[in-house]
Amino acid sequence: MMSIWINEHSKVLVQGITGSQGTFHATIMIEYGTDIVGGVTPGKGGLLLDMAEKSVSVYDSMFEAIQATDADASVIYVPPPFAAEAIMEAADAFDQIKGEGVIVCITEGIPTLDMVKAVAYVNQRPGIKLIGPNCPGIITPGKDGGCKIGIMPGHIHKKGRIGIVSKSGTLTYEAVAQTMSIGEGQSTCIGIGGDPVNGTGFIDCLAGFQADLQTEAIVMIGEIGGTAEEDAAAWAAENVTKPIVGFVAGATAPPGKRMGHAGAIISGGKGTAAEKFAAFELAGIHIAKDPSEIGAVLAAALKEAGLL
Amino acid sequence: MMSIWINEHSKVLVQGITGSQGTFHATIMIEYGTDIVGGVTPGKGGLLLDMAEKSVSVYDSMFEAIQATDADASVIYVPPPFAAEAIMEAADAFDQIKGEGVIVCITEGIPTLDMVKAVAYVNQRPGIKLIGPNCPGIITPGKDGGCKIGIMPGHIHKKGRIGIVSKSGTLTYEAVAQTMSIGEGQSTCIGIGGDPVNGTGFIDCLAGFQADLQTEAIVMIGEIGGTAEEDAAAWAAENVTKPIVGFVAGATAPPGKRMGHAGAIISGGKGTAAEKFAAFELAGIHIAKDPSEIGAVLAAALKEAGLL
Amino acid sequence: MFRKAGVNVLEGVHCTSIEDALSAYDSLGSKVVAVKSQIHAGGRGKGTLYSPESGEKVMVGGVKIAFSREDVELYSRNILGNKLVTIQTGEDGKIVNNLYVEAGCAIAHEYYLAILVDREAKAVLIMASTEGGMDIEEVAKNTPEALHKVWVDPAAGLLGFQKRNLGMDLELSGAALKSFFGLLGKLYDVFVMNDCAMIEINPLVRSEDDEIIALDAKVSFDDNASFRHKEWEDIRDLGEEDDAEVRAKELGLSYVKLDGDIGCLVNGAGLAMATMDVIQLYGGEPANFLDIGGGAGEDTVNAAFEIILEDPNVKGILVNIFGGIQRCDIVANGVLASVEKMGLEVPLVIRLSGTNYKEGRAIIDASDLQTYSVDTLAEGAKKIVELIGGEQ
Amino acid sequence: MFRKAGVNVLEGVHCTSIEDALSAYDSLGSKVVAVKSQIHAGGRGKGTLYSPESGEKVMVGGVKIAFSREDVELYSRNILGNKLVTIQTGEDGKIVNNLYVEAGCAIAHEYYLAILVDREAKAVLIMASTEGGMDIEEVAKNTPEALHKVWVDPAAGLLGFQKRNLGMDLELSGAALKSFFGLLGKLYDVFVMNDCAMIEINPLVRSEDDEIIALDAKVSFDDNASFRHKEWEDIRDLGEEDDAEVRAKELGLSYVKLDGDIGCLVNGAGLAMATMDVIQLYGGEPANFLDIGGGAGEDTVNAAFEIILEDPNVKGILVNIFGGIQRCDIVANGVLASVEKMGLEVPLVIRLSGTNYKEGRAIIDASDLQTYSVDTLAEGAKKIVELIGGEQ
Repeated sequence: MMSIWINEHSKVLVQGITGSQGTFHATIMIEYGTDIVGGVTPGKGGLLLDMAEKSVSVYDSMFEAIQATDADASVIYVPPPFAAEAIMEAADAFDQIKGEGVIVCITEGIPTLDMVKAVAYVNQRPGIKLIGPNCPGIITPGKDGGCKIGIMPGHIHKKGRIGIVSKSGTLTYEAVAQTMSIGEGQSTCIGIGGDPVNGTGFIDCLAGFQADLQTEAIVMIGEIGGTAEEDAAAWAAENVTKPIVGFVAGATAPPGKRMGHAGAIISGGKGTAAEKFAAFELAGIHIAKDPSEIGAVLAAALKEAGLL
Repeated sequence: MMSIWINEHSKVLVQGITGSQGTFHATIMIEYGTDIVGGVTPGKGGLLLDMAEKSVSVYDSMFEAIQATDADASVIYVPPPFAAEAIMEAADAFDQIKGEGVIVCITEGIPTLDMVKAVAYVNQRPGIKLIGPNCPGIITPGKDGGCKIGIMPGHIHKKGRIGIVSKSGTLTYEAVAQTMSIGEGQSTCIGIGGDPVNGTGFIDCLAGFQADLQTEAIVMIGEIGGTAEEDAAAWAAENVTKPIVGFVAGATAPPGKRMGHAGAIISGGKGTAAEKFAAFELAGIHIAKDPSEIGAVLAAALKEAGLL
Repeated sequence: MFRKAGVNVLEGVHCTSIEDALSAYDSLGSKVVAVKSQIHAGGRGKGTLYSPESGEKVMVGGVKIAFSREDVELYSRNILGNKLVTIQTGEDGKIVNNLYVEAGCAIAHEYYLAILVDREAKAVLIMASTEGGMDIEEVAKNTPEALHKVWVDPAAGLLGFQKRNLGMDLELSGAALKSFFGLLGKLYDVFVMNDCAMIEINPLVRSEDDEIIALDAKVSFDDNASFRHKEWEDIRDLGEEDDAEVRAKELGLSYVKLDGDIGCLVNGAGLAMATMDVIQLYGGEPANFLDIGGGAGEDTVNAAFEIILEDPNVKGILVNIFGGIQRCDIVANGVLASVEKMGLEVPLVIRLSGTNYKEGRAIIDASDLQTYSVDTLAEGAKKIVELIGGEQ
Repeated sequence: MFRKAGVNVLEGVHCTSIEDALSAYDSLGSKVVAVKSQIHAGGRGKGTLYSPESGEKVMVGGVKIAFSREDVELYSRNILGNKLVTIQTGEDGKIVNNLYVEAGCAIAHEYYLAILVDREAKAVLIMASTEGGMDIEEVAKNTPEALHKVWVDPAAGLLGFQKRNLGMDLELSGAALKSFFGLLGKLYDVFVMNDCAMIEINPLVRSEDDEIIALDAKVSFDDNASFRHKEWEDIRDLGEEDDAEVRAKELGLSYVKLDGDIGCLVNGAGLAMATMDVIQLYGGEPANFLDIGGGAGEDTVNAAFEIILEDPNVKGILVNIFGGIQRCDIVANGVLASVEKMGLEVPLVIRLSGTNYKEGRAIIDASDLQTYSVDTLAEGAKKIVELIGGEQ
C-alpha cells in the first residue's frame, strides 16, 4: 500500500461544483493534477463546465455521478445549512454503489447537532470514510502533480515518506514546510478539522500511516479542547512503531474561550495543551514546542530511528 | 459448539417479571430447568419473588440486572406499548456491559414502526441477537431439563440432533412432535415470529445450525407473506450441507387478507405458498405438504444423507 | 388527514345521496369534477358497478369525470347503492354508500406514489412512478425500471436528498420539484405519525401550474398501533367490513371467512393456516381461518363456535389444538359447553395434542358428545372430509 | 424558553431596578423569594459583588434568599450596578444590570443536571448528580461516582428507559420519578430544537410535594446554527460581551482579547494559537488571538488592524501568514493600506509564507514602511519580543 485512503490516481467528484468556492477549488485541484471526474449540483445535471482545459460534467445527484464516473472520493463545498445532507447523500450513494468511498467536507460552520447525525449515519456504513468538516482536506502528492482533495496549497508539497495529520489548516502547511526544510516529502497529509464533532480522527490516520509502506515517520498536530490527542497518544504507544513528532497549539489560550475553531476551547479545566503535551511525552512522541522546530525534531527522530 | 445461541446453562433474565404473563412463564421456565437469574420491573427493584422453590431477585433496570447477574439472555413479557423500548433497553445494556446477548421478545401486537426502530437499534449493536417479537421463543433441551426461553411447552421436547426454525408458534410444536414421532430429539428450536418486521430471520438460524456440531438436520417452517422463505432457500442452496425439511403454511389463504400474524398476508400477488414451495424445491429442500408428514419426510432425508 | 397535515389535495365534498352530490357540484364552483366511489379497496377507477339485486352491469368505472351537472347526477345514481367489483374486492364486490365529489384541476401529468413498510429491508419504502393512474402491479411487472424506490434509514429519517432525488427520478424540476419535495416530506410525516401500513396515491398529479397534488389516496393503518390512535375508532367504516370478522376481533379471535364448508377452530395462526391447507390437501374446502390465540378460556372457545356456526355453509367442524400455553382440557370443556348451548347438527372432529391432551380427551370421551377424536392433523382432515361426504 | 416548552420552572420576574424588584416581590405573593444576579456566567451563587468604582467588596453571593420585603430591597441594591466576580467570569467580573426575583418553593432535595454534546462519543450526553447546587467540576473531580451519565443514541433519540434509569440513579421514585421523566424529555427537546451547546440546571430541585423543578439554568447555543435561529438575535445580551469580540465576529474575524502586549494577526485558528504560544515561548505576551480566516481581502486585514490597535496595551504587532487559499500579496497590500490609514506607532514584524509570498514580500519591501520581514514564525516571535524590549 502506498499513501493512505487516496492515491495519485483517485477519481474525485466535487459536490457544490457550480458554487463560487466549488468552481474555484475544482479548477485549482485540476491544475494540481487531481483527477476531477465530475461535479454534483442538484438541478444542474447535464451542464458541462470548462475548467483548466478540462471539460467537467455536472450531475443532479451523487448516486447518478458515482454510477457514471465510478468515483472513489468526493469533496464538499456546500454552504453550512446543506452540508450535513451532502455528507449523508455521498455516504448513501458510495455505500449503495461501491460499498466504500472517501468524503472530504471542507465546509466551515456546520451546526454540531447536524454533524452528530451525519457522523452516526456515516459510521453505520463501515466502508465510508469522512474527513472533516471544517478542514483543509487530504493530499497525496505524486511524482508529478498528485491527488489534492481540498483547499491546501498544492505547490508546497512533494512526494515523500512523512505522513502528516492535523486538526488545523494553516498549521498543516507549516508542518509541510518544516518537512521540506529538512529535505523530506510527504506520503499523505490529512487535515481532520477542528470542529467538536467530526469524521476521521487521529487514531484512524495513525493506523493508516502505520500500515502504509510509503510512510516512515509521522507528524501529528493537535490543539486544545477535547481529549482526542490524549487518546491518540495512548493508542500510538501500543500500536505505532514509526517515529511520531507532535505539536499542540493553544498553550497560551485562556480557559472558557473559543479560539476560532468551535472545538478549540478549554472547558472545565479539561483539554489544555499541557495535558496533551504530557500525554505525548508519556507515549514516546517527539515533542516540538514551537512549530518552527518541527523540522529539526523530525530530523532527530529519523536519525534516532536509523532512517537518516 | 453444541446447540445454537443458548445452551443448557445460559443465564436468563425476565423483563416484565412482575406482570401476570411474566410471573406465570418465569415459573414454568424455572420448572423446566431454565436458569432464571433475575427479573426486571422498573420501580420494583429489590423485590424477591418465590417461584418454583427458587427465590428470584427483581431489578429496576436491565443495566443493573446484567451487572448483578452476568446474564446471557433476556426474555420480554411486556405489553405492546412498552415492548420496543424494553428491547432497546436490553440491547443497550447487553452491549455496554458484555458486548453480546440474546433477547427474546414474546410480546404480540407491537406496532410495526416501533419494530423498525428497535431492529435498527439492535442491528447497530452487532453482538446482540433479537428473536421475535410475537414468537414462542427459543429452547435448547438438555439431558435433564434444559434452557427454555419463551412460552413453548417444554415437555414435548427432548435433546437431539434436529434444529427447528419456524415463523409460527404452534406449528413449531407440531414439528417437534413430528421429530419425536420418528425418535429424534432437537438441538435448538427457534420461533422467529410472524410479524412483518422482526429480529433474527431464517438465514441467521440456518447459519447457526450449519455451524453447530450437535445439529445434523434442519426443519424449517415458513408461512405466506414476504420473501424470507425464498431468500433463505437461495442462501441454503449455497451454504447449507445438512438436510433440510420444509413446510409453508397458507396454501389456501386468500390474497389481501391478514391471516392472524400481521405479516401473513399475500399482497400484490406476492408471498404465496406456491412460490415458497417452489423456491424450496429449487434449493433441494425436502418438502412436506402436510405438517403431519414432516416426520416421514425427515426420516427419508436422514436416510438419504446416510444419517439413519 | 392529508389536508390537516398540509398535503396538497383538491377541494372536495363527501356525499351519501344524489342530492348531496348535486349541491356539492354547485358549491365547488368547478365545471369539471370527479365523482368517486368510496370503498376501502383499490382499483376503483377500473372497477365495474353492478346492481346488487339483479346482478346487472350498471356502469364501467367507479371514478368518473363529470363535465356537467347532468353528468354528476347520472354518475352518482349509477354508483350509490350499487356493488363495485374491483381487482381488490374479490368477486363479491362491495356496496358503495359513500361518494366523493372533487373539484377538477388541469392535469399536466399523472404519477404514482406509495409509502409502505418493506419487511425485507425492515425500513419504510417509498415507491414512485411516472406511470400514474395505472395499476401499479402492472407497472411493477412490466416496466420495473419505471418504478423508483427510496428506503428511509430508520435512524436518520427521510432525508432531503432522497426527496429531491426521487423528484428528479420523476423528471420533475423547478417549482414542481419544490412542490413534490414539500408534499413528500409531509406525506412521510403523516405515515409515521399515524402508524400507517400503506399510503398509496394514485394518481399523484402535476397541475399545469406545476403544483403537485394528491388526487386519490388509499390509506391503511397498522392495527397493532391502535392503542395510541383512539381517533381511528371514528374513521373506521365498520359497516363495510365483514361483520363476523369485526366481532371476532373484539372477542380476541383472528377470523377470516372463506368459501368452503369445513369450519376450523385452531390455536395459533400458523397451525390455523396449516389446518386449512391440509383440509384442502385431502379434498375438502375450509370455511374459515380461525385462531383462538394463546391461552384461550372456555368463553373464547364458545365465541369461536358461535362465529363458525353462524356461517350457513358450514357442514362440519375440525378442532385442531396443539397445546402450549393453551391447555387442552380447557378447550375440551369449552367445546362441550358450546355444543350444549348451541346444539350441534354437523359432524365434529377433534384433535388435541400437547399440554393436558390426555385430560382433554378424557373430558370429550366421557361426554355423550357425537365426536371423533384423532391423533394427528392429517387424520382429522381426512375424517372430517369423509364425514361431510367430500372426496377422499 | 423552558416555560414555553413546558419545563417545570418557578414563577419569577425580570427586573432592572430596585423598584421593579419590590413590585415583583409584591406580585409573586410568595413570602420567601430568591433574588438572582443575571449575567452570562456560572458560579453566581458563590460569586462576590464589588463596587465597580471603589473596588470595595459589597456582598458575598450573587444569588440570595430573601425572607422579607426589606431583604429584597437590600439584596437588589447590593447587586444592581455592581460587579460580580465568579470562578467563570475571570478577575474582572461582570457588571450586573439585570436580576430575577423568583417565587420560593419548599425544596426537599437539590440535584444537578446538564445536557451537552460529548465530542469524544459524538453524541449528546446527559449528566446528573444528587449533589445539586454544588460546583459540578468539584463533584466530577472528587466524587465521579455521584455523576450519572447517559449518552443519547443519535439514531434513536432519548429513549424512555434512559430517562427512567437516570431518574432511578438519582434515587427518585413514584411521582418524583414521573415528574423527572417528563421534565427530562422536554429539556432534551429544548436542547435539540434550539441547537444548544449546553443546558446546565443547577440546582434542579425536588419540591416537598415531589415535583421536579428547574430552579436555575444556564444555556449556551451552538453559534454555527445561528442561521436557523433568527430568534437568537433578540435574546443575545450584547452589552455584556466584549465589544471588540462582537464587532470582530461581524467582520468575519475570530478575535479573543488577552492580557499581553503583542498584537497578532494570523490566518487560521491553529496557526493563530501557535503564534501566541511561540510569542510566549520567546518571552513575550500575546495581546490577542486573531484569525482572519481563509481568503481574507484587504478590507478584512484593515479591520483586523483596527481592532488590534484599539487595545491600548499593544506595543508591537506580529503578522503571521501561511498562504493557502489566502494570498500573501493581498495581505501585504492590506497591511500597507491600514498603516497608511491609521498611522503606526508600534513596531511591526511580518512573516509571509506560502501562496504568493514572494509577491507579498516585494510589496512590503518596496514600500517605505518601517517593518521587519522574517522567514519563520520563531524568527518573527523573537524579533517582535526584542523590538518591544521584552526579555530575549
